[in-house]
Amino acid sequence: MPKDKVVSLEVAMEKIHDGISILIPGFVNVGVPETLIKGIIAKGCKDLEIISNNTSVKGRGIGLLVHENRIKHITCSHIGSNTETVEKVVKGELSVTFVPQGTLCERVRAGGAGLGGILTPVGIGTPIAEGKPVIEVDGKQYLLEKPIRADVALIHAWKADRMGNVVYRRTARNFNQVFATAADWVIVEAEHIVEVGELDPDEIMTPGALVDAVVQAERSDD
Amino acid sequence: MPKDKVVSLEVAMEKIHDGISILIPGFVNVGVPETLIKGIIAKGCKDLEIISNNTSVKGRGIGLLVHENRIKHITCSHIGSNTETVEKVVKGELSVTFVPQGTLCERVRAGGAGLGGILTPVGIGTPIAEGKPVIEVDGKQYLLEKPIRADVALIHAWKADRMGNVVYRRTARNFNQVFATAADWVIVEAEHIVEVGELDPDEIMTPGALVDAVVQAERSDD
Amino acid sequence: MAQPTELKGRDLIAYRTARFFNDGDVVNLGIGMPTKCLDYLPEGIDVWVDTENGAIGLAGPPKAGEPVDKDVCDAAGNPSTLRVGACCFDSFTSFGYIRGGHVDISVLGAYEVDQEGNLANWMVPGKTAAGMGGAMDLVAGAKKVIVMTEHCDKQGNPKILKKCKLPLTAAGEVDIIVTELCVLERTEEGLVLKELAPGVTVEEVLSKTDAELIIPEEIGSMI
Amino acid sequence: MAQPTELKGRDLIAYRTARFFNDGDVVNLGIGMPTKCLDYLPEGIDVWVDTENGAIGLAGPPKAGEPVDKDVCDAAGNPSTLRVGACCFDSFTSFGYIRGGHVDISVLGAYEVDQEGNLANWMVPGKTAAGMGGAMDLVAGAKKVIVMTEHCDKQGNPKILKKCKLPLTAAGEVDIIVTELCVLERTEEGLVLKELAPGVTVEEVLSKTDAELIIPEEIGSMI
Repeated sequence: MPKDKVVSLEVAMEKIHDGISILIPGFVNVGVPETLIKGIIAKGCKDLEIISNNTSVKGRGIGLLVHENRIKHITCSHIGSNTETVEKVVKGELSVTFVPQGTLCERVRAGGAGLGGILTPVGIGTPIAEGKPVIEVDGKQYLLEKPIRADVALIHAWKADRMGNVVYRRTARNFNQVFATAADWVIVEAEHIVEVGELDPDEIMTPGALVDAVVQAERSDD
Repeated sequence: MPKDKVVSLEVAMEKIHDGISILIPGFVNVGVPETLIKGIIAKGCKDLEIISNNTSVKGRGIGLLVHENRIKHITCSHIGSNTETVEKVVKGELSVTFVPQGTLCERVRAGGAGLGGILTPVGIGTPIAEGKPVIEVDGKQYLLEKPIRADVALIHAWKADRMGNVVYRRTARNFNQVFATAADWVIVEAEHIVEVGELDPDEIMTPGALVDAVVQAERSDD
Repeated sequence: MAQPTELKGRDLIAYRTARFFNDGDVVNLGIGMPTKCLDYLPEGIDVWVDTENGAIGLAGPPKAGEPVDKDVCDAAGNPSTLRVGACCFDSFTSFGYIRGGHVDISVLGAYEVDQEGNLANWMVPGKTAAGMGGAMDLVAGAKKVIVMTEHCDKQGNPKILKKCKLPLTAAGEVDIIVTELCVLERTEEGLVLKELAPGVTVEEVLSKTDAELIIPEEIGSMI
Repeated sequence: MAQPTELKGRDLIAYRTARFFNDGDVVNLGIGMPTKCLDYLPEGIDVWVDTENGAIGLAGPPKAGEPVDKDVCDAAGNPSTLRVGACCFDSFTSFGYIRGGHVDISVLGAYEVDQEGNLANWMVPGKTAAGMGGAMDLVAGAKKVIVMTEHCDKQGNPKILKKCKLPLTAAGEVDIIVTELCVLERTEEGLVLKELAPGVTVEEVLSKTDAELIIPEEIGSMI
């Protein structure tokens, strides 16, 4: 019998502690695991190392962690959509490392796929290259960018079955699929929780084998 | 209006010439673009550089190219399922380079995704490592394996729409999805050709933008 | 649509840029001015709009009254729609396509661009801290990179330089620059003045450009 | 099922190996003997069978009369089926999971295995030219690697060596060796004789093993 991984939000927060690293997907407000983020806020965890693409917008999603000063350091590609994040970064209240968006995806995938890093042409000749090894392959230069993994990944699913098989929808898939591969503990919030067998094997985008807990996401269509 | 890329098998062979390199997916007999391979046989092309996982079984799929001596060199992970290939390799009649299966996937994906190669732990301490650069990252050794691209990729789809959006089925997806990203010309054979709009945006596994021609695959369920 | 000859400023830039598109091209249009190109597509030219957050076939914001799909957004995070034939994928796959040259044309704005094809459009030290988002990947990866920009900044200073001063987005990747005054093409020899806007002279372009320009005997018209 | 105490040879090896599985584990079973483990799963232990060609949740060959799905095969290319809850993915993703440690246990056969955890199971120079398939990735990537093998080859020569002579599949990755005589565990100090088959003595194991073994005071039973 497949394990039933559906738990309450409180139980799902068991592995979230001060100071851990967390992969949080989402592009601005789309595909962000907002229910789980609210769980972190409620639990009171702080000093978090966040890896995400951006910080949603002010007052939403990852922006809640920014607003409540729960983040010690953030690795991301863009914060421009959240005025509060920009403000805190400019004032020196929030430490940020910018990574090109495609490189961010590749580094996390390398972390989840057992690779030693990636060799990318992106960033050669820019400030992003500073301090990083440059490897020449067939006469062309590539940056060696290291893998990224985290203690926990928070995932926003459209549908998940009780054993954690996941389907994403439209551009809400974004970073969810890769982030789910690169953490020691993977928590999924799903808009719709279904029984095992209701999902077609070909529509599943993240295997239940990678998922540790499933939580009902708040249903909101705003 | 989306371009209609559906053509006859003969027209689809226009870019196939003696001596070109071809990516051919499939795992033993599953997901092999057998209709397109028969098109190559019929056209008479030879001295081909093949990149594939294996060579199907004797008399089927890629095995047809082996049997007819159309292959100058093959890069693959396994030929054990085809006794004729093993025989020709042992006799020195067919030149082969073995690549670990996961490394093969990564190298082709790197070729299709603009990376300079991959850094993998697979093969360290084995004959596969001979002559390849070893890169140390955080105290661990990785092989630098170079990208692979080809002139043409032959793809076997379950469904394709007229503009080349593709859906694969079950384990027949195997190498098709990645091989479709790494060639200058991509030909798809589909068991079912459907109208544009019949496929859901989330079920499409290879975007039509990557595909140059679509051919009706022979329908066989053996 | 206005007659092309009446177009000015950003409209003229968008009109001319759209004429670099080929039928069937996958184009990625940066936030802001680049999206304007879709208003000026030539007849018979159908392009597929790539969005870095995971789709080919974006069709623009929902029309008034059309339902908003909370799961479809553009690269600015704003609600968008998909056209028939569109497909979705994850960000990792998306940037694989972008870096792998599966995006035919990337159109972006610039803070500065220079005669070596360098582009700076993501950071002004001490002023902005937005981050590069997907810009570095797009400029490094797309088959052709077109920069759309006003020829000078708001203070009237040239934006097309001998050498960029701001932190680069990518080195040596810009192929074409379209401004309200002219079209410049980067060649092995340097930046070539290919076309002029109606009524604009070579002298005017030179006076507003810091970069060295190659002036061919024949110069075309942007319209 | 036979009583465990009656099991011999490959059945005994499979029985014992299956007792290394934990409920919910993702296991990859090499072609041949390793697939036999499924016949001996302990009660209450449900494992998810990974197949390198793109699925988690393989359920074995179709039963007599069951329709054959031409699109579902196992790692040998033979027709297989999917269990409820299974999912499919492409080979690139599959080996990402394998290399990334998402496969809990990889079970494989061996030509040779040695006290440093080296494994040779893909090539006998001058004899075979099959290729390594996915074996190198599996051995390097899985969280735990279990080698199932007869203790000696058909000529009676030890297969568990001080140092492998054949070309390696992977270096230093083997965690456990299960034979019809014993269970060996690789530790920092070397190969430890953990368990013996019923009626087998330490002396018999030592006489049939080339590798140096650490013999602890207490040795368990394989059954």
